[in-house]
Amino acid sequence: MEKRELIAYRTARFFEDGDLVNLGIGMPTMCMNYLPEGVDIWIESENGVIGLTGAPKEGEEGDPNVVDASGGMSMMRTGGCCFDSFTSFGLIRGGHVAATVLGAYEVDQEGNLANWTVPGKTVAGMGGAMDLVSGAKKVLIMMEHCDKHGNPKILKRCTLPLTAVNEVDYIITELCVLERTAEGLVLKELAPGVTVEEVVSKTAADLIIPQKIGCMV
Amino acid sequence: MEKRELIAYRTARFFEDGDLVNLGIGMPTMCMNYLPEGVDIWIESENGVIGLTGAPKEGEEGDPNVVDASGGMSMMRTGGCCFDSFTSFGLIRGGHVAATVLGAYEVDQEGNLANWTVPGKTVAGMGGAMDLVSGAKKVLIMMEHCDKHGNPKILKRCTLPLTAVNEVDYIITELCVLERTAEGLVLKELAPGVTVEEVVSKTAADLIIPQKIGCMV
Amino acid sequence: MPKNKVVSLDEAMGKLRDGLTVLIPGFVNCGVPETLIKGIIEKGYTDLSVISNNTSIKGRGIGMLVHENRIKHITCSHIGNNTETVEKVVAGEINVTFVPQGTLCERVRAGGAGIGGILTPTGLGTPIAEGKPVIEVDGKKYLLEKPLHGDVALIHAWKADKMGNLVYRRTARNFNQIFATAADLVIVEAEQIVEVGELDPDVIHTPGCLVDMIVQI
Amino acid sequence: MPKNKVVSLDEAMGKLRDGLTVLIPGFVNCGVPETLIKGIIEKGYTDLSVISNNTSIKGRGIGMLVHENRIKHITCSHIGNNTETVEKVVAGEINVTFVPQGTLCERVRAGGAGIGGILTPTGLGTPIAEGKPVIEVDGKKYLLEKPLHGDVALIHAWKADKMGNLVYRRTARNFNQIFATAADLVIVEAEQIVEVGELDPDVIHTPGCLVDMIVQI
Repeated sequence: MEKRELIAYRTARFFEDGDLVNLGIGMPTMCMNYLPEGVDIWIESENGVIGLTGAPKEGEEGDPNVVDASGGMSMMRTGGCCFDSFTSFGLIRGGHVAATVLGAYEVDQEGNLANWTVPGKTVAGMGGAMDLVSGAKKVLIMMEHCDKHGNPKILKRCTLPLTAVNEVDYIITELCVLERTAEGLVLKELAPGVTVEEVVSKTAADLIIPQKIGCMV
Repeated sequence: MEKRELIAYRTARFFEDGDLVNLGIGMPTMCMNYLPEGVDIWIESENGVIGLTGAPKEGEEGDPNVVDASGGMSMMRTGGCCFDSFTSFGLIRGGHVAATVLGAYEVDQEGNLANWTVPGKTVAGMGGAMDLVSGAKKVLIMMEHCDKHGNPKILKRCTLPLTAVNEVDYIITELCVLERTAEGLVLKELAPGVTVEEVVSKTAADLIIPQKIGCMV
Repeated sequence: MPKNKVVSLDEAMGKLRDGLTVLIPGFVNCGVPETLIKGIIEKGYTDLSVISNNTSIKGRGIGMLVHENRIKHITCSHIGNNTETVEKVVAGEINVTFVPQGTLCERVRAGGAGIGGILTPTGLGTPIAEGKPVIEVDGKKYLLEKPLHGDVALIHAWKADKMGNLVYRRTARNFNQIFATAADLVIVEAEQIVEVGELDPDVIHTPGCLVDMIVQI
Repeated sequence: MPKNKVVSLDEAMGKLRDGLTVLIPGFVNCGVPETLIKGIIEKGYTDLSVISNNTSIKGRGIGMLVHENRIKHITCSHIGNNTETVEKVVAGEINVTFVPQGTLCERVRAGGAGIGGILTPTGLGTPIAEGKPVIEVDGKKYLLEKPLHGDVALIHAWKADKMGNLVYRRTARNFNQIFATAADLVIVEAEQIVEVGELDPDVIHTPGCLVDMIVQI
């Protein structure tokens, strides 16, 4: 599997049948292609809808009033429903969303996340990210292990402005799965062919290495 | 006119055409019978509906799902709508209700109101009264000037537990109309045949007596 | 979210136990989940803490729990419609905490939406304010009111699809919509159960993701 | 509430002026009141303070106000979908205050519902927390976020009856429902205007009492 495919494949295995899940824009939406047999999840989109299924396919007629969290037209499945943004964030903040899946610029060993701004470079704004990360029951970060220059993104302490404090539960990369516990980041699983040494060398955070480490696939 | 009719007649003249008004249980609902020509008001009922018109008349079929603030079946007029209690009190507290009309055990010259409990005697609870009085744009108190023993109900300072502080705008009784201003209670109007002296003698609050006093009818 | 949440009354009631905090909607006796309440009585559960707006009327709805002495404590805005509740409160058989009706809505909604508290003008300067922090924002004073949350919410819906998407009817909506957001277990009684897809996504008042079980009335 | 609130675009826009605080709903470019925005541009109003979730996309919706330099300050959660907004913010031509999307909903709702502030976990420990009181409730920390209110709200509805009862369509509802509660003047553009009575009382998302004027798109 290609890097991003592996990450999506593994992340999709965090979901249970019937879960209500918010998937961030970009790589997180790829999870839908890798759901295990028998696992049917419902997508909560923060703009006020449950049950989005993706852009209209050829031959399907979209409704410009049905858009996803990036503003693109999407189809809705039977059984979905719509509500206003206030209600939507009530669901999110109230812990009614089983998992939120997002990318990150940086994550640290205390479960802090930075994914909304790089001072002097981006001024997009945080959108719903801060609410999603503070509110969802489980926060899953899916990202490439290092940045495009090969520098670690998993740090002892985030250097960028934070999105939320102590909220990250799992980090899924092309190298490994890390769980954030009260004791620190635990190396739970490795990708096929990846060694503990490789993960440690590409991670700037302290890692807890248990005796038994699982495999991502 | 009988006492209560006079009070309802005068209170109904505080409404403007199109006003959204919450009428308390009992005497306040009598206002509907005395609306001036050309004044059509809409009733907001705190249980989540705009447009109640009163109990089904003979030959009308009621819906047990449409009840008024006392729990009794009511009809709804065309153009009304329903919403949940949270939204209802958002409308009330947010100042979207032009006037709330309630009775009182006591009112005082600072605009304080006591109308929900008499310690040792009643344990009904405040229901929506505290929210209505704090939230509505105009608070109209309609009541008989004295209690059934002839004791003043309009006081220097309420003795009973309060419903709200400094919120009363007008007091309408069978004797007079009082306006609560920053300076105190002003005697605005007298009922036909009632003298300033009579009002003063039956009122325990300080009253501001202007040179010109209007007539209630 | 399993596809079909419809269960028997007996199965639903099997999830409860003595001593739970139960959210029970309804305004006087409109929109009260009376079938589920009968289920509680049949199972013999007692020592319940009830959060509701009121206690219906004598012998009906929540009044059945009152009559059968199943309630240890009640948090509500009003008990005046039920003489039996008043008697038992006066006799010290039921503890009552009065909460203004709008504040009750806000507190339960906060509990369901991950809000840590809200600032309201309602109740300032009244007995309701005792022991509560007063917080000043931009020169205006407010009471800090804390969230309420239940172990179970019992909900009365007009229509439910098998996934739990709900539609309420007229003023029977009242507290149902908010109470369905603020409990660990949400059990619905529905007048009509329809197939998934029969309810328009824009008219659904409560998303199915909030509902655990549905019982046909 | 006059029976017919339908006016021309010109008449509605005549109520605005330079420098107002304008609530404009919409998610990316879905549910944005584009006809009313064009009306603002034609009338030449400028120096506006806009409260919105984002600024649509370049050249569309709120992006038209950006392009025409009518916005002095914007309070929003995200501008990343509109490159022109980003450029003008970087160049210092528009001041921006970022608010997390869920917090934006809460603040505007508080403004419309008479709530003095809300406590949210969102943004704790992030740059958003700077200068805001942190309040502890039952051992958990929250940010105190204050209400937002506008001079005008511009609303996009799917259906409006002539009294202003509104129904939104799918995800075009987003911020419209809450924004319609929190401004002194509420102007609606509607795709369809229907007679009073054509909308079922239970499917109305915004009660007509909140609406001042309706413009046919």
